[in-house]
Amino acid sequence: MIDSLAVLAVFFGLFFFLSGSIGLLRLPDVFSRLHALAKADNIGLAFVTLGIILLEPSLLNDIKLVIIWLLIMAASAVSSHLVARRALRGERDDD
Amino acid sequence: MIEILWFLVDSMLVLLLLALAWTTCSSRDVMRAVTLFIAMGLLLAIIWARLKAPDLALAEAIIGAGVSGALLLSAISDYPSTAITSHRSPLMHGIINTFTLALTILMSWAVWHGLNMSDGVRLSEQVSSQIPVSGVSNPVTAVLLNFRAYDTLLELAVVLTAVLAVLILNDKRADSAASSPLLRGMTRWLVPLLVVTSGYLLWVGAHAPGGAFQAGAMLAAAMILLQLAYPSIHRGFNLYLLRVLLVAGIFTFVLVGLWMMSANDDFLAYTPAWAGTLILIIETAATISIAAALTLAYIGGRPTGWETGDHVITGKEDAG
Amino acid sequence: MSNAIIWVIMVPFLGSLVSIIWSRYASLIAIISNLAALIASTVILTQVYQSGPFIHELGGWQAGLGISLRADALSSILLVMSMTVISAATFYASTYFTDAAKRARFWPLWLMLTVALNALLLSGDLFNLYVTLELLGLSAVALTALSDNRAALQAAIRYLSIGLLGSLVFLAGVALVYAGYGTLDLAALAKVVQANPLSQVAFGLMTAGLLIKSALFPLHFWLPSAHASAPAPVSAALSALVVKVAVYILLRLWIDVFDLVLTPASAMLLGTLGAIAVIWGSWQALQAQRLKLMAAYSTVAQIGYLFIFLPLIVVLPEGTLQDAAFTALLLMALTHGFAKSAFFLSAGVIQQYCGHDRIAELGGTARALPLTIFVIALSGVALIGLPPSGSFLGKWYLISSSFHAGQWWWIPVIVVGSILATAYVFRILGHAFGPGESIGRVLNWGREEIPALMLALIATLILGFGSAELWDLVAQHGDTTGN
Amino acid sequence: MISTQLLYSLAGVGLFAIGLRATLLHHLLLPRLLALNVCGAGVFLIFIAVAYAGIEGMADPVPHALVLTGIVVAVSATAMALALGRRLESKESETMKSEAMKDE
Repeated sequence: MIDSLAVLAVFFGLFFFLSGSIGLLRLPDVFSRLHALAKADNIGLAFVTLGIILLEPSLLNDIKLVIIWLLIMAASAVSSHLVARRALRGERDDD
Repeated sequence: MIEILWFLVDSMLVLLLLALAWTTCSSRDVMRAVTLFIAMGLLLAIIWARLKAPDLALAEAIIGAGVSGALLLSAISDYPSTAITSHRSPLMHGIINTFTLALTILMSWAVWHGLNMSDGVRLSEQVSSQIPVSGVSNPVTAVLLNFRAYDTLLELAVVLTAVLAVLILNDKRADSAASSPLLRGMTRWLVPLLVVTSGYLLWVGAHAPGGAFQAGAMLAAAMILLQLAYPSIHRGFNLYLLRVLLVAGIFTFVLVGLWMMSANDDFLAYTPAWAGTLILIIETAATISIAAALTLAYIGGRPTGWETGDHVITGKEDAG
Repeated sequence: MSNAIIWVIMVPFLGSLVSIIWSRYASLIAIISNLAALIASTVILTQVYQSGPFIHELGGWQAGLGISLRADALSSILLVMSMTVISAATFYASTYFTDAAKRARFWPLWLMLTVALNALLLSGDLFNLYVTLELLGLSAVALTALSDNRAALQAAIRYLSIGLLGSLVFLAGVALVYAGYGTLDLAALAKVVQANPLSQVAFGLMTAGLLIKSALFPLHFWLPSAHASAPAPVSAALSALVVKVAVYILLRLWIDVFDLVLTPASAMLLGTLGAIAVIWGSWQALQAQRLKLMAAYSTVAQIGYLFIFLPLIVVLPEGTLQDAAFTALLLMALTHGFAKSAFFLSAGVIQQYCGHDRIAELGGTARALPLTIFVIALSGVALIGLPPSGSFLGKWYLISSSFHAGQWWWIPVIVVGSILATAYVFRILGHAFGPGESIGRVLNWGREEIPALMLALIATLILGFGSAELWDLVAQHGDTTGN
Repeated sequence: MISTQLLYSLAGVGLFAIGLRATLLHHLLLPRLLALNVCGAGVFLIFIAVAYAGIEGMADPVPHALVLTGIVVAVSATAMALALGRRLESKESETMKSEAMKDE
């Protein structure tokens, strides 16, 4: 039961990654691409992490997984911000 | 069934890797090529993990993709043009293509032959039989800092030489504009975390994946992050200390080697009872040197006052 | 006693580290550590001469698991040559760089180059060879870039990327060897290697990588610009030593390790390329407008001679005849090493005295710098191969080996090469003895001219008259296979 | 197991060839440097593929150590090449400026 839940969660997460990647390739400008990617990073990774936590019995490893997820969230937030800022300034420069 | 699944995963990784390598090498824009190269580094890290080389996966993620990515990205701004064109004539193009294709076939044939003729054991049994007396239980660390420590010593010399060249050639890059407050905010709590992680990697290298190179590169990553968030932070560095730290790792290594030669006849022949401690001492010193070296390499040249650092006193004497 | 093998590497190493910290005393540190290393290298040579080859197992681990350093006749002779040339160039360099900051930049890298040369000559492990090759390449490039002008930087970048490519191709060969044979130790490999596709491809890759580094025609294109634009003491080391140690590893691999894989046909191909290099390099040297560029092209030619020996050594029966060819090869390499470094140091003296090194404008230098022009003439004698220089004997045995091996076609190449060499040497001397002004600064002749003179005298007199000892050494301990 | 080794080492050969081809084709510093790094990654992959000993087995640690050394050497060489390129670039812009001055 728990196994199948875990597999389901991982697949759900992968679905977000897939749509995020499609968004990255298909969307027209930097900002909407960033939006798509951030969704994939945050929610997709959350579900994948959840799935692995369900499979992994050791509490220590569970904590590590959550920390990894939190770190990636923080990094992706900051880097999205930097990319967006750069893109915004770049557009201004072109004007 | 499980074999087929693995084979599918492996083929996907391999195809993705080759595709990334190809696009990196045939991209027409430098920025794009560098980005793809960094992505290739991350993919390689995954492949190292898949091939049961976790030490390498760590090193590749931090050094291969991280530090060299940072070096390359900051170098792009040094060049006026970012377009990539090949100046080779179509005939030369054809010759190069034929040559590399022929070489690929020859090498593939040799690899196939080699894997079939080998016993598959190679040096792994010799290593595992000597692990108990090497002073550490992580076999990669045992090879790096005990069995083949001399290679590692010369490798540190290579790093030092490269950094000396960087310091000789250029002044450091002009400070960039003030950074985003969000970045500064994150840096403030990420840098201590990175420093702690680096210490952990150094310590854990004795019995699990990790070691001096990963730890040193992680420390350097922390410094690079600081530099990005606070562009003028290097002004606070004590340059003389930095110079000493740069050399300290290798110096310790050589001295330990010579000391052990006086005790046990052979250079770097550790007394087994002390081996663990000696390795940890060498690794700690090496971590600091590598961090100093990679940070200086990232800065891209000598900080103001680097060469006059120890002449400052002389200058004052002259003036007085 | 076998600790000398460690000291010869670690003394310059420590010197380099210390000279980074105490850059004010760097010249002194460099001179002391190079002299100490020179003494250590002669200790090694004496030991090999008295009791034969020996090894030092680093870390006390048996070769295979660990890395071993090996000293035998070939490596210890080259080691002494390398340390002699380095020491002479060190004395010269201590006055060459007038700017204190530049001197402080020079010494750590120079000592690193010494470390790399010595480590490479003594290494007995394939991967360790790769690391030392990289150390050698990076320190050589950094030293070339010290000239800090556009031409030197362009040459340095080319030198670096070619060098990196060469070592990667070499490393690819090492990877294949490890895949097939599971060992990196040269002696262990020599015992198990067989003639099969893997060995051939791996051997081919390693050879190709090293040929790039040893600048065999047509892979020589990077050499002239790099050697001509580097500072004079650096050029001396690059031309006399750095190129030569790549040839040394090639010989080691060909003769000691992969002798079963090396076919007469491939040896013949390399010999032919060597012959082309002799003619082409000498011809370019004759055309060169600048003294250092001429010397660099002459290096391309002289490296060519070394490769002509290869098809002869492969064909000749083991014993006296093969030993003779081998000794002659060594003699040529040594003579060229000493003569070319003497030449580059003298070129440096002339360049600093006249402010340029254009051959056509050298008039009057013979009156102003008689000793330096004498040194150039002496090293010219060695480059041409006139008696009593070492290369006279070398070429003599090259010709007689060609007869014994039934490969007479090398003889015209040697004759034409020698004639061209005569032409380019006399072209310089002709201009130097011509009329012209002789105004310039006063020389510190003790430190500027004497080192070159010593090197030139070794090339012309000591190697010529002392070749009998060399002969004994190679005959006794030359067969290094499996030691 | 041998098929995994073979797959990855052939990929290593492929990577080496891609890098080699691009090294020979390009003459600009940065692309050439990237190509050399790709080339090196190919050699490293051959080493590590050879060391692999199946999901259960312990991989041969020697190539792991060698490749770790190789990665560090590669990044040092990259840093040095970039510094050389930067110096040359600044020299060239200097000469361009001084030539422009002369023209005026």
